Amino acid sequence: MSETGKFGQYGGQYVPEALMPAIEELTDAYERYVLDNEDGFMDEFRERLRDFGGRPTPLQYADQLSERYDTDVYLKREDLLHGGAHKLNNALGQVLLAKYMGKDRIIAETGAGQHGTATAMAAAHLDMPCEIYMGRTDINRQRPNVFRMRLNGAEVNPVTVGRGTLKEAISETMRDWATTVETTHYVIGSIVGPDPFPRMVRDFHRVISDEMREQSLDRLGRLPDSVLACAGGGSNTMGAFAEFVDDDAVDLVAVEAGGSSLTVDEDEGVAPNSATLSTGVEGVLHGARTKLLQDSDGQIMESHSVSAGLDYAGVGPELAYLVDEGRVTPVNVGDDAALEGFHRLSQEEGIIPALETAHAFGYLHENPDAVGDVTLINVSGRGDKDLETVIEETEKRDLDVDVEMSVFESSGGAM
Amino acid sequence: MSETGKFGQYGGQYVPEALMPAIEELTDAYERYVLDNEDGFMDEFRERLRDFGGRPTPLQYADQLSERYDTDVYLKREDLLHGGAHKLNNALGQVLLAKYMGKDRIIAETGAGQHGTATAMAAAHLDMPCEIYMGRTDINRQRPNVFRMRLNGAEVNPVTVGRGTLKEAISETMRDWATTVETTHYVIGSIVGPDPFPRMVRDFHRVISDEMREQSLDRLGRLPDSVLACAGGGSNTMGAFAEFVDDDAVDLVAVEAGGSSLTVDEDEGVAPNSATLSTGVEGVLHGARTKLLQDSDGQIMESHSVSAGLDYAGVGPELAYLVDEGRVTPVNVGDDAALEGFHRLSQEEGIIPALETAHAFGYLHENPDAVGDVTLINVSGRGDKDLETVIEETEKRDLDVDVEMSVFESSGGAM
Amino acid sequence: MANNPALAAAFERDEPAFVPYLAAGDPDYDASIEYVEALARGGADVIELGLPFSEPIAEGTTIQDAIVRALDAGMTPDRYFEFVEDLDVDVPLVCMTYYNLLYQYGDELGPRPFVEKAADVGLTGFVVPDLPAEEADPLRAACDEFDLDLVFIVAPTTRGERLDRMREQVSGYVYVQARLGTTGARDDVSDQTEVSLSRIDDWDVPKAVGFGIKEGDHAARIVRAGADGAIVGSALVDIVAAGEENDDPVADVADRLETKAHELKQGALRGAEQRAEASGD
Amino acid sequence: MANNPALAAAFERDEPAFVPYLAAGDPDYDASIEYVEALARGGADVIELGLPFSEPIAEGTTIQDAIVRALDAGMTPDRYFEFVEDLDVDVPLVCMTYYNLLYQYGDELGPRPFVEKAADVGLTGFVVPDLPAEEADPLRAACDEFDLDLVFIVAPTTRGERLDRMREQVSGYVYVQARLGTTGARDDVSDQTEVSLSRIDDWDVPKAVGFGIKEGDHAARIVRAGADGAIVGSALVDIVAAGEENDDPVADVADRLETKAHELKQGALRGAEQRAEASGD
Ligand SMILES: Cc1ncc(COP(=O)(O)O)c(C=O)c1O
Ligand SMILES: Cc1ncc(COP(=O)(O)O)c(C=O)c1O
Repeated sequence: MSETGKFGQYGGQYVPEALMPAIEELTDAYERYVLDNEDGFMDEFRERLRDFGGRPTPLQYADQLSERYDTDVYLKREDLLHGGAHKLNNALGQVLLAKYMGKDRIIAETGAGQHGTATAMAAAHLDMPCEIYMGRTDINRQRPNVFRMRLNGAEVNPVTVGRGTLKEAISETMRDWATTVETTHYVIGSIVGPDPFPRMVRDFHRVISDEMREQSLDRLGRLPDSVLACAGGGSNTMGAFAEFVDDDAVDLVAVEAGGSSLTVDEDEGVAPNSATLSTGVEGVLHGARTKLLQDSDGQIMESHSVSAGLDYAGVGPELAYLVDEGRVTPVNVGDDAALEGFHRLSQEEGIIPALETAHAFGYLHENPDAVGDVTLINVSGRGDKDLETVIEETEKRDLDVDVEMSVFESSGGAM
Repeated sequence: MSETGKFGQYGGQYVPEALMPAIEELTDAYERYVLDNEDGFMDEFRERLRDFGGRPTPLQYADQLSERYDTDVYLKREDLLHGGAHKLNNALGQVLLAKYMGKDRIIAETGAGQHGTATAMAAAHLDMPCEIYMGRTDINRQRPNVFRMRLNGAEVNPVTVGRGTLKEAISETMRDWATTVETTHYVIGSIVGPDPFPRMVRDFHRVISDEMREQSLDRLGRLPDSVLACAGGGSNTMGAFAEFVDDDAVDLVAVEAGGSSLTVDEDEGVAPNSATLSTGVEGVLHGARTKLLQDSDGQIMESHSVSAGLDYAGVGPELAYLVDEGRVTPVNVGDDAALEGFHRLSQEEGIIPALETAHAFGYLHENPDAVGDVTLINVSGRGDKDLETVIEETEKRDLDVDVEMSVFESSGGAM
Repeated sequence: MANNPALAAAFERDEPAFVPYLAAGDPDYDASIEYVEALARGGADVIELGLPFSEPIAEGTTIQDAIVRALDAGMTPDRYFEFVEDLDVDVPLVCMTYYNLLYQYGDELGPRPFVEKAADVGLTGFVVPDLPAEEADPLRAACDEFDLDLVFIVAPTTRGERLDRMREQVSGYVYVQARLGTTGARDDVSDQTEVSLSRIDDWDVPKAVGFGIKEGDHAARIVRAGADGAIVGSALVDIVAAGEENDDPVADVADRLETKAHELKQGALRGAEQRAEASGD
Repeated sequence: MANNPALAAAFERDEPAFVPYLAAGDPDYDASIEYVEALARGGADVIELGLPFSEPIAEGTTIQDAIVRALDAGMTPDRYFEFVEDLDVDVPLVCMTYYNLLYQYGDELGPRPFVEKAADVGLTGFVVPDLPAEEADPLRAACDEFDLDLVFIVAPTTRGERLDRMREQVSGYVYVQARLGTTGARDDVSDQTEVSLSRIDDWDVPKAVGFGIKEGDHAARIVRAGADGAIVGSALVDIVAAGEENDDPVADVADRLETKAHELKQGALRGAEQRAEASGD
């Protein structure tokens, strides 16, 4: 494996031998098509991102938040990308790459269904058969996304093992890949997994910070003091950070899900958060060495977050490395503050963000003085998928933001 | 009233006297701010459309459809606009105008909830209190949109009169306006209503054809042979047509909802379609003279379409005029063909369109030879709002497109 | 200015006119006949008789509901004309409706066939709340042809040029809207009435004030403020609605309407006396 | 090449080795002890004893389910070592698990503490399906230090340089994967076996073939094709799972496992005879 597949001690390729040839083939394709633009791959990718995906996405000045926090807050509007989240950058890149590689079948895992829908859209767009593995539990709680995948012509394969959520779906997709590796490409959904995935997924998302940096220089004549992005696996995060990594004066803040608590229940094997960068321990999962939420034996713990897309026990190895290097600051925000961030952005800016994204606004609210004079926040996705969850979770809580919930409860009646 | 408020015999200002001063004030504001860019209104509007709305939207080549129909099909991606439909162009324009006029309250009607959500978003973005009138029936069948409006901080006022749908909501909003006209602006949702609304709403949506025309010239070095857009009230339609009206060689095709049948049930006062341009008779409704679905007495009929956003008994007076002039060709497509169009675009292009939009693809499918060598289709919105309806309506039918519905039915079980 | 002599006569008497409104056919044809006749017995000088339209954008909830009831019971323009013929009342009737019904009637588009028929059955004029003076030429012409009047509504917000245009077009009487908003009975009558009346002081048509008049005292007040007549709708429709809701005998409801009409007419008369006294000082 | 004499001895006998797999602690600690011992009685030459990891990405459904059962019943690395000590068997045990468990064990990160402990309790080597040769240096070093072996899996897709790297690292035996895909009993054994074996013909470690061996005849076939041993997992786990599902007495399930082991061992022996005959031609 080429040394570029490691980020310090993180990364690598911890996969079954049967997959190694596919990984090597992919590495080769990545280097040729993505890094060297062979056959004009990157040109076609950029063109399709523009025409099909809707790039560039705007960098918007947030009037209300800027006033509230007395700092210039700019929003990178990845929520406007086709499908409603940054996810398409990666899904489109990988499905197109699979096509260049001569593969004729796409598989992917999905948790909340965001990566699955993005992959299904990209596969339909590029006329590739597509199967999505999704935990049975997730299927039941994310029906609209299941519908969207099916409408785009993708098969949705339920995974019933274990708790039936994201990590089981990843394992299951790897199993499918191990069997079908000659004809099939596995479109992984974040900057995780064995090399070259973390590098490659980052490079497909790099366009986010590419645009942000240019928009910032064009519009403000300067770079921001900080860039904020939520972090689950970390793909929107590295997408938003990549081009700023060498700009030492720009603070890069990865906002993880603090969930309901940072305290772990070892007996139950449950971490009631997904704050992998802040609290995780180095280990090996899903093909890479990285920080993990695990018990002292090394068994992976159930993570938790009110936002399904952050609910993962691992994190991209590159982020783990950048955190250790001190280049990226990991912070975390609990469920309550994320919900408040969700309502605040909805009410004050007219943008209903994904619950994942909302964590970044929770952080801004709690630390308005920490972000400098100009901060760019990556709005990684829109919240249409989260309406039911938000209503349910808001009802349970006494939030520090004015939301009149009664109207929802009774909307069949006296609203 | 200035003569520009009429389109031939159509248009005008048929409103209660109490509203006339507001209409005159609005006409004045429209002429100064929109037509003459006073105080840089249009500059600010365009900037906000870009940064908040996500303009320009792409013009995308549709690989699969082009091949299938052996003609170059390009998609104008208004579905990528913030909120998921063209509606924001108008909502943002009017709320901003209200602000320039010194109004401090926004009201609007909504049917399917698309205009309501766009208005709520624009009002939140511009920090204006906002109330949306929505029929009780529509509230119950469009819950996600009700949630979105509420999350954006808008009040949603149920209208219980009559059938509790769009036309009752329009009447009710006019009533509110008649009482509050001095402080309140009524953001009407299509190119309907008394002058200056039809002109003004068209001008806010004109950016669609502005971009289409430029993109077409830039990319293809020529104008298209035809432009297709669905037509309910007709705002996305005139938005997509406006800049092409003087290009005589470009066919402009307005695709209406043929519903389940073009035959009217006079006794029940029901037209099982919304094909106003094709079958309507001149009359006066909601402030304007235009074509209407009405019985021989002049009572307005209940219209019908599988897509809530086309389900309206009137149509913009300008479209009525352009149809009479022979400049716009009215066609219609039934519920079944629209559903098939929906599935086809979802499966083949990876774009789940609004059911309204799907009518244009239904027409393309039925008349691939009528659109010339290059056709531009306005994808007026995305279909996330329509998932439940589509699943329900598809199940009832034996469609001419391969949709495996069983997986939806049993998704809680053996899927 | 007036075309129709009967309508003119109603305002030429030396007392303020009481002008009640009901929707024809609410809650059904037969009962509605009784109710309108009861208003006449109670002292109506002119009756505004609503022809229900499916989209009554200028009405409040009370009258909207009345319109729905009447439509559900089968009211149509043709039935409306029969209704007018069947009525046994001795006061001029003014047709209150929306423009689309006038526009669609008969074999050709435009208001003329409707106006011709209206004249035929003995109606004396029109109030069309969604027809501003700017759009009224064809209806004005037809009214002139058949000697009917065309009443316009002056709103509190009507000023300047708009007033002039209306003044040119109006005939029969002018309907002065006492406050902003749609029809609906309120508890007080706005002070705007006096201001509004002063703006049209020199028009040579009778001025009837409506919107929110509910009791005799309200009527008295607006007449004292200078009105030539008091228009009352929702307060009467409320009685019909309550009767319908409680399944009361038609005769009882008719009695209540007559009593209410009497109260309102007496109020108007009281107002006139007070005004005379005041100007006598 | 081998570090561990016991493991080496198991392949040095003049007959093909039968190498069964079970997950330690499936369905519970005590039953699992009985089952592993039954395999030994049935003729196992080496036993691959699974240490359950929460994310077994290389396993098929059958073994995944076994792992879930074992974890639910409380299996942990420390319990696993006790388990090995409690076992009364006379065949070398190879630990099959995922790298993270090796990596986390003990006070420092890295595989050394685990390997030390494994040597201590008498394990003879490791199969780590998610640890390719490229990442194996630390584990290789620890194995060398404690005289344990490190088995690698050669897949049908493994070629060229990858083979060379593995050849350098492997010891004890090489696990030849009979087909693509994850573990799981199939009805036939792929022809790929012969091709795969020919690629590593000249390696000086025993070649054991696994993936999809279910019956004595399968074992015979792969031994005939040149294998030095037959690895069988899912077919045995299936017996455990069925016993668990039907609530069968542990002794009955153990008998069935012993019988099955016997069948498989006999199959392997039969294959060896057939091969000898064939080469004798
Ligand atoms: C909108 C959105 N943001 C963020 C995430 C988290 O993923 P990542 O950390 O890879 O960006 C998700 C995952 O589903 C998402 O949907
Ligand atoms: C996506 C979409 N397209 C079209 C329409 C129809 O409106 P119009 O004809 O004014 O464009 C609607 C109305 O809700 C809509 O939501």
